[in-house]
Amino acid sequence: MDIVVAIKQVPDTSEAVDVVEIDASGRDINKEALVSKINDWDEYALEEAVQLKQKLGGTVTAVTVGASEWDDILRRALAMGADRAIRIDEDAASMDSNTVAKILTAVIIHLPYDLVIFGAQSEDFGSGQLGCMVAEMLDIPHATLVVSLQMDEGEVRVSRELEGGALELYTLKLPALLTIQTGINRPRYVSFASIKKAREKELKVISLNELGLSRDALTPLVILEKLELTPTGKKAELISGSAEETAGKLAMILNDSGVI
Amino acid sequence: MALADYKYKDVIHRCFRCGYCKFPSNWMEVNNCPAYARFRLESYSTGGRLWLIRAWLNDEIEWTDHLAQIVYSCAACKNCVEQCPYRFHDDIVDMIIAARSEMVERGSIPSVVKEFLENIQRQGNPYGNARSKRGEWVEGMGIKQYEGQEYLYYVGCVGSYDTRAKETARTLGEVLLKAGVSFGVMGNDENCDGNEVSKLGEESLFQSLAEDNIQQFKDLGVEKIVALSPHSYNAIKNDYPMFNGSFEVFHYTQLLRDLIKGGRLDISSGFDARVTYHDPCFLGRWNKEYEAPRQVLNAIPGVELVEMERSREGALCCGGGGGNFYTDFLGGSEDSPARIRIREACATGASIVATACPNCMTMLEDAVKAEGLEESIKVKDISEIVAEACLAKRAD
Amino acid sequence: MDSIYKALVEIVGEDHASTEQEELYIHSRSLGTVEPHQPDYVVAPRTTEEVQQIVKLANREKIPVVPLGGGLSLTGLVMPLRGGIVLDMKRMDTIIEVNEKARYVIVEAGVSQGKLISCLERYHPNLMHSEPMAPAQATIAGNVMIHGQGDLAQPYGFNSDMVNGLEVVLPTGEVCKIGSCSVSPYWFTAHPLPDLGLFLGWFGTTGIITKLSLRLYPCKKINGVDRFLVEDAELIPEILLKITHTEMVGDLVSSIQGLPLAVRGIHIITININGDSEKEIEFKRQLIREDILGEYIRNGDCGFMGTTPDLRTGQQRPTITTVADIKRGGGFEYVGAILPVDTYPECCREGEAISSRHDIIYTLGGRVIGRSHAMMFFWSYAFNRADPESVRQAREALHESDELALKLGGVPWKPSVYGQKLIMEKMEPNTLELMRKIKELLDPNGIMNPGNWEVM
Amino acid sequence: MYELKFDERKCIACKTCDCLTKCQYMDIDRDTAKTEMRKIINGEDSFVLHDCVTCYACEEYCKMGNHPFYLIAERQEELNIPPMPRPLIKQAVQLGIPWRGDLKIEEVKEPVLSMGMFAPLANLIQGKLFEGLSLLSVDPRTAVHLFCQLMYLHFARTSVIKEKLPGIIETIAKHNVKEVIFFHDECYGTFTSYAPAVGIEVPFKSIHFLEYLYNRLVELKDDIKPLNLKVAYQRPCSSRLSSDKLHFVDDIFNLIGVDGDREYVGENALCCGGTIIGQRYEGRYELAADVQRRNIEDMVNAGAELCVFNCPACYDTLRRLVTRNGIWPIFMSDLCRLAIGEQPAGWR
Repeated sequence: MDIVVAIKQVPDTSEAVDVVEIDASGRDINKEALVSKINDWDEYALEEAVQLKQKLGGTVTAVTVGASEWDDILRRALAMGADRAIRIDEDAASMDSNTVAKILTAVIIHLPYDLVIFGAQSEDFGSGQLGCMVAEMLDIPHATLVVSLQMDEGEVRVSRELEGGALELYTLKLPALLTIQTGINRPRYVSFASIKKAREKELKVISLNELGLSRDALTPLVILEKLELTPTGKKAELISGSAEETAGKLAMILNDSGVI
Repeated sequence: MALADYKYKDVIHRCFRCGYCKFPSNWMEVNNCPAYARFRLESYSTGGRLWLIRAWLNDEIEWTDHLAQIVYSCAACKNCVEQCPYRFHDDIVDMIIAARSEMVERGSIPSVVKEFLENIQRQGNPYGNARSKRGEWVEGMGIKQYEGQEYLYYVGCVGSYDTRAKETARTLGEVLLKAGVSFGVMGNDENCDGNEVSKLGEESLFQSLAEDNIQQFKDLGVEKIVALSPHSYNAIKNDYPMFNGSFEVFHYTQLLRDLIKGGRLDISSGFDARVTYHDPCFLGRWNKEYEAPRQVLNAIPGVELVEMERSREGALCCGGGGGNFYTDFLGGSEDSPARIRIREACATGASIVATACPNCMTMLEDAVKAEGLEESIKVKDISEIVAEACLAKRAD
Repeated sequence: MDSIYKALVEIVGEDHASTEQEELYIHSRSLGTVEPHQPDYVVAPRTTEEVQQIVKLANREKIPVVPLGGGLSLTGLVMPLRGGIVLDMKRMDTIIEVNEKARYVIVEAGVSQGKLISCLERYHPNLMHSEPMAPAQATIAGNVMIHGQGDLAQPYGFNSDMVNGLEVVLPTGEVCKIGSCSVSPYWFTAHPLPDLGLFLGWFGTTGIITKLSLRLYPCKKINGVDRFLVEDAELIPEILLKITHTEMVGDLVSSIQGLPLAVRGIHIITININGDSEKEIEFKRQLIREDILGEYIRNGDCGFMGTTPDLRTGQQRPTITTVADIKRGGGFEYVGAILPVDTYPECCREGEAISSRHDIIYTLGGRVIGRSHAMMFFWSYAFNRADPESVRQAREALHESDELALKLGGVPWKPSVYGQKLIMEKMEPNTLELMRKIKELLDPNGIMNPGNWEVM
Repeated sequence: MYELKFDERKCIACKTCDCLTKCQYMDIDRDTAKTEMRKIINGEDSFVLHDCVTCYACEEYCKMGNHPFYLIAERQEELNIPPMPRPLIKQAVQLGIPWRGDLKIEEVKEPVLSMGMFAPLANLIQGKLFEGLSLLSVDPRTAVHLFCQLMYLHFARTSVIKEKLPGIIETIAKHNVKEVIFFHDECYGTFTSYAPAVGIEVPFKSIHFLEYLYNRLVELKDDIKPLNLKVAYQRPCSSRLSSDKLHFVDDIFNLIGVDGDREYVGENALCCGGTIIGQRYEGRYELAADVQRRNIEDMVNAGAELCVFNCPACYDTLRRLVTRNGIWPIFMSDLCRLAIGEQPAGWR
C-alpha cells in the first residue's frame, strides 16, 4: 500500500488577525510578523496516510511545492511517520492551482502509489481545487471531503460529507485520489524529539528542470489581481446579565438586524 | 516503551496506596490532591495514578483518552511528595512526568495538551497568541527593554497574555520603577520558560526552550532575574543549571521583601484589609519559599494576615499547575480545587485572598466568579497590594 | 450506552460513576494478596438517598454491591468477587456532630480516621477516639465494620464495642436506624437492642452503614512510650496481666520481629502511658517499672530500653505503611486473630515456623484488648508486589496463619474469604443456619458483597 | 587471647585510691576502697561490682595510670554479675553483628574522619570546618564494621570487645591511613586507651574530634563571631578515657566566646543516665532520674541557653529533657559552625 500525500505550509493567522496586512505587491499578505505552520487539513491527510501504513504496510511519501522554509512541514511529515519527503523548489505562493497541480502531477506520476491524499482545502486560499485537478491529470478516480475511509481489495470505500451532515458512500477503484476533511482522525502529537530524529530521513529537493518542466512553460490560467481585507465589523456589543436576560437581549438584536 | 525501560520500574510498584498523598499535613480533609478532590475516584489519586501507569507500561491496560486524562490531571502540586511516608517520595511527581513523556513520544496525548504544546512550538506561548504581541502589556509604562540593567524582569506567558495577569505584570513593573530598581524586560523577544512544558513531559521541547532562553540571557549579559511567576522562577532556578545556565534568580516577592527591609519602598500608605495568603505550589512546595510573601504582607501597615486551614506545605493547590490552567482537566465542578480553595479562603473571613502567581491568580479569580462570591472576597496579587500601599494615597 | 450506567449517572452524576477500564482496574486489584476481581461499575455516592437508589437499582438488576471505605483491610473484603458495583463511600465524609457533653461523634460513613483525628485535635482536644494504627484514609465505618481496634483497645475494647448507633441502608433499600437514635435525637447508646447483631462484622453483606455514632474518650495531653524487653515468651502473658492490673496504661502491644538483627529473638512490650502532666506520667511509669516489673528487671530476665521516653503530643504517624515496604516491594498483609492472651508464646513459636517455611522475615505480635480479655495477634508478611512468587508465598503463609489461629482456639479477625470459610467449617451448625436465615431475610437477592460470609 | 594489663603493684602502692573514693555514685572511704580493690583484683565478689554504674570515671581518677574500670568490667563478666538485664545485653551484642553486608573499602585522602557507628549523623560533617576532609564509609547499613565495640564495657562483655576489636582495626587500617580523626570520644578512647591496655596493636594514629575542631577554628579565626552564649557541656563517659584532651572543650569555648562554667564540669561531670536507667539493680531508675535532674538543674542554675553534646548517646538521652527545660540541645560541631556564621546541620 503506497501512499502519496501532498501538503503545504500556511501562515498562522489564527491569533493574529489584526496584524494581517496586504504586502506591497497587493497580491499577498505580509508574513514577517506571522509564523507558519502546516495546513490544518494536510495534517489530517498525513495522519490518515500514516495510520493506513501502520495497518497495511507500504510507504508514505510527502510532497510539497515550495521554498526552502517549507522543509519544516516536510520534516514534520517525516516525524509523523512518512518514509520520505520531496520538495519541488519553487515558490508556490505566486502560482495558480493549475500550475501547482501540473508540477505535483509530474512528481507523483513517477512515484509508486495506490492512493494519493490531499487536504480538502488550504487555510490561506482555500480554493479546494488542487486535489481534483491532480486526479484529473493523473486520470484516476477521486473523492473530495472524505470523512472516513476503508481499504479493501483493490478498492477504497469512502464516505463524503454533504450539507447538513448527510453522508454519501462511494467505492473507488485503486489507484485513487482523496481529499480529506478535518475530523476524519486525531492527528498525533509530533514531539520535538521526533522532529529532530526525522532529520535522518530522506528529504529530496528537486527543481522544475529535473521534472522536465520550466517556469515559462507553466503559464497560469488564473491570475490573482488583488487581495483586499474585509473591512472590520462596525460594532461588537458585549451582552451582560443573567442567562435569561442575555438570551433575551441577543434575540432582540438578531431580530432588529433582520437575521431572524 | 515497556515497563523494563521505564526509569522508575524498580520503584513504582512500591506504592502501597495507603492514601496519605490525598491529605494535607493536618489531615483535616482527604481532598488535598487537586485531581482527587475534583473527581473523588481512587484512579485520580496519586496512588491510583501510579498503579495505572504501571499497569499501562506493563500492558495490563491499554492507552485510552481516559487514562491520558487521569495522567494529565495531576497538577504537579507536590502535595503527595510532601505527604508520602515512603523513602521514594521525592520521585513521585517525576514518575508521573516520565509516563507523560512516554505518551508524548507515542504522540498520544489529550488534544488540549497537544494544542498547548503546538502553540508553544509555534508561538512560544500556550495560548497560541502571536509572538508579536507578547510585549504589548508593557506599552506606555516607561519600562525599558533589557540592556544590561541590574535585573531582567521575566514575565512569563500568563503575565504576558492573560488579560488579568497582564495587570499584575504592569503593577509589579510600576512598583519596581517606584523603588528605583534598575531593570528591563525582553518584550516580544521573551520566550516561554518551559516550566509547564517539562511538567507535561515534552522534555526535548523544554530543553530547546531552556537552551534558547539561556543563550539569549547570556547574549544580553543577564546575571540577575526577577520572575513574576513562580513557574518561571522554578524552571530558571532548578532546571536551567542542567543546561549550564546559572543565573541569580528571584521570585518578585523575595525582591519586594528585601526592598521593603532596605527601606527602598515606602509602603506607609498601607492597605487596610483582612488578607489570607494562598501558597503557589511552585513557590511553596517546589521551592520551599513560604516566608517571603508573608513577610511582605506582614510588613504592610493595615494588613491583617490570617492563615487558611491549609497552608504552607499543606496548602491546597489551585489546580492550575502542570498546564491545568490551560488544559483545565479539573474545572467545571464545585469540587474544582480552585473553588474549594476560594470557599476555604472565605471561611477565614478575609476580604482579600492574596497570591503570588499569575496562574493561581487567574484560577482563583475564575473560581470567585463561579462561586458568585465577588461581593465577599477579591483575589489580589501581592504586588498589587504592595502597589496600593506605596502608590495610592490613603483614602482618609 | 449501558442502561445501568445511565441510571447510575442519573443518581450520582457522571463525574462519580464509571465503567472505564481505569476505574475498574484500580478496584479489581487488592492491596494485599487476594487475586484480582473486576467490578462492572464504580460509583461514589454523596448522600444516603443516593445509596438507597443505587441499592434499589442493584436489586432490580440483580447485580452485586460492594461497599468500600478506605479499602485498607488488606484481606480483600472489598474485592468485587462477583463483579457488580463498587460503592466508594469516601465522598460521604461529613462529621455531623460532636457531642462533648455525652462524648460521642456522629459521622457519615466515609469520614476518614485522619479527618476525625484532625477535627478532635483542633476543636475538641480533650476528646479522642480509639484510633487504629491504619493509614489516615481508613474510614471510621469500615473500621467498626471489621471490629477494628485502636490505641484505646486496652482500656475500652474493640472499636465495634464503642458504637452508639447506626444508620443503615438495608439490602432492599430501606433506611433503618439502630440504637437510641431510632427513638431519640441523641445518638448516645446502642440500646435498646444493641445493633441487633445484624451489621457489625458482616462486611457489608447485610447492609450499608451510612452514618454512625462513635464513643469518644477523655484525651490525655501527653503520651509516653516505654519499651520493655523480654527474652522468654512464656513470661509475657503474666507480665501483660500484671501491667493491665494497674489500670494505668493505654495501648499495650507485645511484638517480636526478625529484623533489624539487634532485636531478633527479643520480645518488645510497648507500653503507652498517658497523662495530663509529666508528673502524672512519671508517677505511673515509676510504679510500673519498680513495683510491677521490678522483680523481672532485678533477676535480669527483662529490662527497659535505655533512653528516656519521648513524651509526645498530637498526631502520631502510623508506622504500618512503611513496614509495608521492608521487602522494597510495597506489599504487606497480615492475619489478625482474636485469642486469649496466654496463647501468646505458642502464637509466636508457630508464627516463626510459618515465616521461615516461606522464607519471610517474621513480624509477629499481639495487641492487648480490654484488660487482657483478649489480644489481637498478628502474623504479618511483607511481599514484593512486582514478584508473583513472593506474593504467592505470602498468600500461603497467610492461609496457614488462618488455620493456626483456629487451631489455637482463636478467631481470625476481618478474615479473608479463605479465613471465613475455615471459620464457618468449624462453626456450630445452628449458628451457621441462623446466619443463613438472617442473610436470606435481609438480602433476598444476595446482592450485598457476595462471596463474603457465604453459608453454603 | 588479649589480657588486660593491670598492674597490681601500682594499685597496692596507691595512697589515695581515688578510683573508688572519688566515685560519684558510691560513698567509699580509703580503707574500704583498698580492701574492695584487693578483692576485685583477686577475682572475688565485691559490692563494687554490683554498685558500679559503669560511668568510666575511675579510669580518669586513677593517678597510677592503671585501669580500674576495665578491671571491674572484666570481673563483672567473669563472676557473671552484669549490671544490665539479659535482653538488653543480647540486644546490645546483636547490635554489633553485621547483617547488611561488608563495608566497601573506598579510596580516601587524608585527613580522614570516622563516624564509627554514627553514620546517620554524617550530615553534621559539612561546612568550612570540614572542608578537605574525607569520611570513612557512612553507609548506615555497614557502619557496624567501624563500631569500636567499647560500649560493651557497660554490659560486662569485654570478651566481645577483645574478640571483635582487632577486626575493626584491620578494617580501618585497610584504608591505609596514617591518622584518623574519630567523631566519637568512645572510638578515640578505644584506640588510645583500651586497645593498648589489653595489648591490641593499633597501626594508625588517632586524633580527637575536639582537637580537630579546635585546630580548624584557629585556622578560621577571622570568620569567628563570638556567640556570647551561656552553655552547658555534657561530658560523655568515654571522655574519661581521654582526659588529656578535655581541655579542648574550654579552648573551643574561649575561642568562640561561650561560657561553659557550671558545677558539674570536668572531673565533676555527671553521667547522662542513659546506661544507669536500664540497669537491673533496685533504685537505678530513680538514681538515673535523680542524676538527670541534678544535672539539668545545674545547667538551669548556670543560666545555660544551649546544652552542648559531643556524644550521640548522651544527646539522645538528654535532648528532650533539656529542651523541656528551655535549653536547646546542640552538637559541638554545630556550635562551632554557628560561631563561624553557618547554619547548624542538626537543627530542624
